[in-house]
Amino acid sequence: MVVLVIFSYAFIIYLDLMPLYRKKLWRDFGVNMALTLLTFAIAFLISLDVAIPSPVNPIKSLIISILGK
Amino acid sequence: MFSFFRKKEEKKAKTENQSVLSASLKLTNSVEANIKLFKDIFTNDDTLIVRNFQNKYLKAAACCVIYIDGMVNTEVINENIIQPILGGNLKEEISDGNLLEELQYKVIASSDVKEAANINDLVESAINGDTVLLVEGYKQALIVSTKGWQTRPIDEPLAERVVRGPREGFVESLIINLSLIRRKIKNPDLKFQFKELGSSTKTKICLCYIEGVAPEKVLQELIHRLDNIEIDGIMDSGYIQELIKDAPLSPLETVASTERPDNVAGKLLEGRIAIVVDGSPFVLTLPFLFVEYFHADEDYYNDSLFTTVSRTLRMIGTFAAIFLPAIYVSLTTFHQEMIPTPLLLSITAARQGTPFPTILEAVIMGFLFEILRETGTRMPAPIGQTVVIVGALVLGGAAIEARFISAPMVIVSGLTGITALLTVKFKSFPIILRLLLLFLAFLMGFYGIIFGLIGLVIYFMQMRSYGVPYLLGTTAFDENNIKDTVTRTPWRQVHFHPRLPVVENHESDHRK
Amino acid sequence: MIKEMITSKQGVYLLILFMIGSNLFMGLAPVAKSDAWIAALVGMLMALPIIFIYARLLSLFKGRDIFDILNLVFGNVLGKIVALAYIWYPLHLGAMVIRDLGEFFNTVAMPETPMLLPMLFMGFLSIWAVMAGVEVLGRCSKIFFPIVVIIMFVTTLLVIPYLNFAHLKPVMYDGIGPVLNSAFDIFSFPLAETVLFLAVFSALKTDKSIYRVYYSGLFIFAAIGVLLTLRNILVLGGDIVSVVNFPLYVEVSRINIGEFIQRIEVSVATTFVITDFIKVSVCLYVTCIGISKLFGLNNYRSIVVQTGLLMVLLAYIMYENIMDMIYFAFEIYAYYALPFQVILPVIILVIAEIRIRAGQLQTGKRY
Amino acid sequence: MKSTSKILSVILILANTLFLAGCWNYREIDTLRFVAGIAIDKSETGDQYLLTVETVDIKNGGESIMNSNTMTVAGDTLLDAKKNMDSISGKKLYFAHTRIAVLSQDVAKEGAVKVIDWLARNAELREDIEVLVSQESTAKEILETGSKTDQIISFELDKVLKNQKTIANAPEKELWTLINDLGGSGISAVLPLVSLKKVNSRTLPSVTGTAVFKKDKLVGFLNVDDTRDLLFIQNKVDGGSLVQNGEGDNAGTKVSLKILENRTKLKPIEKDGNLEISIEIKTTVAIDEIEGTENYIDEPGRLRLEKSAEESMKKSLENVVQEVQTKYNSDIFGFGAKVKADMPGTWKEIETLWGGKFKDLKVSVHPELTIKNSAAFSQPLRIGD
Repeated sequence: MVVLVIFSYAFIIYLDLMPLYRKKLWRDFGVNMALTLLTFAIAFLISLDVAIPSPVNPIKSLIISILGK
Repeated sequence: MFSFFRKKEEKKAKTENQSVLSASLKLTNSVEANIKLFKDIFTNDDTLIVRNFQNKYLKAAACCVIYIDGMVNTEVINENIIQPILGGNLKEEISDGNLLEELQYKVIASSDVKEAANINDLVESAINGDTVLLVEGYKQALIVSTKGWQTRPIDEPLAERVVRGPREGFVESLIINLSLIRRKIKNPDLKFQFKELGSSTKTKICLCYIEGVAPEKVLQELIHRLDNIEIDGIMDSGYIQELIKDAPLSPLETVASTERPDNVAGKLLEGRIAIVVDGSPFVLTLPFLFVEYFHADEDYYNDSLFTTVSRTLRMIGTFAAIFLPAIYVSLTTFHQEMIPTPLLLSITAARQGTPFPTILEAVIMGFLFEILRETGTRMPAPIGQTVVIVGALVLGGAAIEARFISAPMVIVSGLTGITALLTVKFKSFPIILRLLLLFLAFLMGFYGIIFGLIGLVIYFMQMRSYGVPYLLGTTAFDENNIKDTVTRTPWRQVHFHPRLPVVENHESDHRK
Repeated sequence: MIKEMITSKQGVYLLILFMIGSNLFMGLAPVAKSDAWIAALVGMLMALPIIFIYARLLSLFKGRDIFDILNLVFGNVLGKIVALAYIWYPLHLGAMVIRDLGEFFNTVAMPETPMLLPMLFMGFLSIWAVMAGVEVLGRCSKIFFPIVVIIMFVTTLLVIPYLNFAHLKPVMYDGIGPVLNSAFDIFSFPLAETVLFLAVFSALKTDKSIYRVYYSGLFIFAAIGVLLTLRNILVLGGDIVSVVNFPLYVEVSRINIGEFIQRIEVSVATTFVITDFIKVSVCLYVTCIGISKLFGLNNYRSIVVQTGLLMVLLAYIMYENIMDMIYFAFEIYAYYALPFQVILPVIILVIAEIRIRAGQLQTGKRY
Repeated sequence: MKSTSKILSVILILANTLFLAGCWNYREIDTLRFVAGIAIDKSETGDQYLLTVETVDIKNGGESIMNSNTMTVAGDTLLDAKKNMDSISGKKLYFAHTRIAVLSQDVAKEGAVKVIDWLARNAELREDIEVLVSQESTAKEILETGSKTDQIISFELDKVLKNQKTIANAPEKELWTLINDLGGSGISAVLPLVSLKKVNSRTLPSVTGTAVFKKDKLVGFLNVDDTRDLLFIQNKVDGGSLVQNGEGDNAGTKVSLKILENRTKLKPIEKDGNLEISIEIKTTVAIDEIEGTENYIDEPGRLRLEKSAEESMKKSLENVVQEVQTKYNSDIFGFGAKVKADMPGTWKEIETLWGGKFKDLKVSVHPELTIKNSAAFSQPLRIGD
């Protein structure tokens, strides 16, 4: 799985990021790079079976505390 | 990427080379020298015929015709060029003046005579089957149109036979083809624009369109694409068809081809543009929309109800040809609960003891059918039939008997193959799509097929044929009310041929 | 580059398919049991004013999307901060919708297939569609809408023998409380989610008023929604509707006409996948537009792939299980979405109106 | 161009994933063993379930031959039993085409919910399977008759049950209506009974009678005639026949009336603070058989016949209601549900007391019989001298 994720990301980066780099769209490249790193981190952790805390949980507890349920 | 650059450079070098050649060579006053010039250009070409002759009365009129054997009508050369110059009393007829001009105006009996001095032009017209007439003492030469070669008689096209409708088909000659079109549409707005393609073959092509009906944007786009073609030779309109396609890798066409003049004329009236290519009996028309795959020429000559029925059948057939194997596979390997119990039991019974998984069976059978089809097409007709019969009956029967392939699979693939032949205009599209859907069905059953279907819709929706949405007319609730799609509106309700629905041009009707 | 355009008809279809999304399949207002259809009607009524606000915003700033509007109304800095909300919300919403699909596959359709697979497929299709642009999306909806309507219509015809009008009675047995509660759910689950179209309808090519597009979408959806909810109740009864996870699917699985037309629940699953796809695509589109406007990117297309992947992965890690999902969807979501759906739009509109009156604001022109 | 290559790449990635991971739900049709029916018993010790399945075995050959086969395995829970069975059976058991589920009396007495829950929650089992209660001592012997009769007995039973609307011998209950009944307030469930009968030296299962439940526990049975009356009250009769004894001089002659159409309406009425149920029955019948020469076909005879039939119907129906009220005290007719639907206010007050109220509920029956035709003959047969 891990190998697969890395392989896929290499592929995605080659096809998705490289054109931006070549076209010298630095802003696009930067934002895309950041997003890629983010998703790669998540995908990598998932493939390692690491439990990632859900971003929904804080929302849930916040709303419960507001509503006072 | 790199190969693209290389090609461009190559081409540049070639054109430069040619221009150098033409600059250094010029006609002189002497016929002898000029003949030598031609012979130099056509070294090792024994089809070049040079014939010197002189007028009986006027010695100054020493001429020479140069032409290429086989490309010309020798009768025309004999009777209309050589005879008058040889035998006529030129001394009386020609008061002194420009001999060349006098010959052109008074002697040569041909409809098309031009004066030219450029060696390139001369060589080109000789290649095209014209005759070059050199006259002693002149730096110019005359080009007399003497084109004439054997052509096939106008025949009924084999691939597009109709029961009802005109039986003439295009031939390999550009001019004859144009005449076939012109005979159908006697409208001065019908325009013919010539172009030349192919750096070696110099193939003549002709764009036909009705001015004011054909959308300007499409025409410009077409000319733009034609101008961008870089190729050394065009053997058939198929080359151009592929070169000016919208999506080069797509299995779907955006340019149609036909052998029938009535078809082309109809499309011209609808506002499409036709491309006639010299040497090819297949004329291209564009833009080409998806619905046209399901149209046949006869549809326009039979009554509209029947047309609607048969078009619907073709659509269902195509749908079956694409989806049947995938549906069968997903039913029998994922959604067994969806099969009615008795059917399920009989399929199970038929599958007992067969060695291959269903998905593999489907692929194998699809492959086998394509092989049979290909053999059947390539073989001469009588052998082809035998091949198909042996293949289908003997192989199929034996495979079931030997429990090699399950019987339902044979039924499904047979049905698939036959329905695929309902619309022969499709080439690779059903085969590719069928495999893709089989794969998706293999992954996720029906849901895979649904995903595939959504993907297909996206693909179709982003596709355009020369700016016209590809699925135009097939979607329900369409903004443009088009009268010739799945259904065909009866002729009495349409006074014009249904126009190509390019929205920008829809209003401008030149006949108003 | 030519500005992409969608026609008003396409806009309406898009709106309807978006609202059908996953929620019709999961059942509207299960809490209200046999009164769910009343709740649906009440929800529609509740949505009328808020939809007016959205349409008003769009017609004030023609041809501008929500992110432009935020910039204009709040200024550059504050506008970008608020814009973050409208980047997160569609991202989260899209992830929720993808997750719905995943759960459906995991529990009903293909229990042994890992959930990530259909989710990835859905993400991939949406990425493709968004890449192709909103125009393609609009034209896709034009072909999907009749498919969905036909399937709904045919299945409705087929369940006629199973209708039991006794299931409707008694009306409002548990009082008005649950009805209002579920009406609020319906308001926030599909209806007010159309706030996202503030970013889509900037591409609307229409001389007709934006109100008309919004309201015809709402009313057609209301008709479909109420009809299907009624159908669910009439066939299954309110009690069952409130306990099964995918009532529409269960309902259609009851169909058995002459032992031949039976087990056709795949047909409704088709509509589920299709409408889910439209909803995810719209969410993805809005997110991408938002991010690209936030950072001033050249083209939103350069980040579609990664945003789509992020959405899928977010969907994957969002909940532990389907119970979690149902809890969030029916207990938390309505309150969570309130700021995005109601509070912020109202604030934006009020400030915009004030500033326009004061002449401080140049409203956009159609281009 | 750019986007195409991107799309291609994603496809490649997806394809890779799949090939590496394999496919999950893919199963070949011939690796499945189709379960036609299931029977659930309690083991003799009482702490385990005995799950019996009737499977369809398909032999390959020139024409397909189907054989019925049964298999019984014990397990702590039903899923446990199924799992144990999978480990014995070479092929995977496949439940989506299961048609019937037979419960033994023991199981039904202990509480049907325990087993129904598994049946309903199982994604593979369809919710339109027919549920029956076996009148024999075990449920499995019903299914085991299949191997002796060369029939897939579950499919046969399913067909019989699907015809019940026109026979009116037993109530037909598909799983999902059963769940509705068990869950709904103001109605108790009934299930069809299946028993073994000797026909021409062969033992065949026959579906007759009703198993009466209270909450989810079996409390008793109704015989065939009572079942028909029950179905009348529940408005589930669409055929079948009424047999009317002649009266007076013609006491010996019987008249068979074929039911063409029937419509029953339950009406809860509040009278002096007391709840009453009025049952209005409108039946259209045809004279199908007259044993004797008595003229029931001209108007006075017809009226007389109608009236006497109405009366005996009223009597029989009221008897059944009373019997159920006193003997089982289980609201199988759905009176409570009707009250809930029509008078939600009243129901709210009495809901918790319904168990006691039902026992003393006053029920009146108002049948209305119409004779529509006399089949192929317009007169009774004449016996000449």
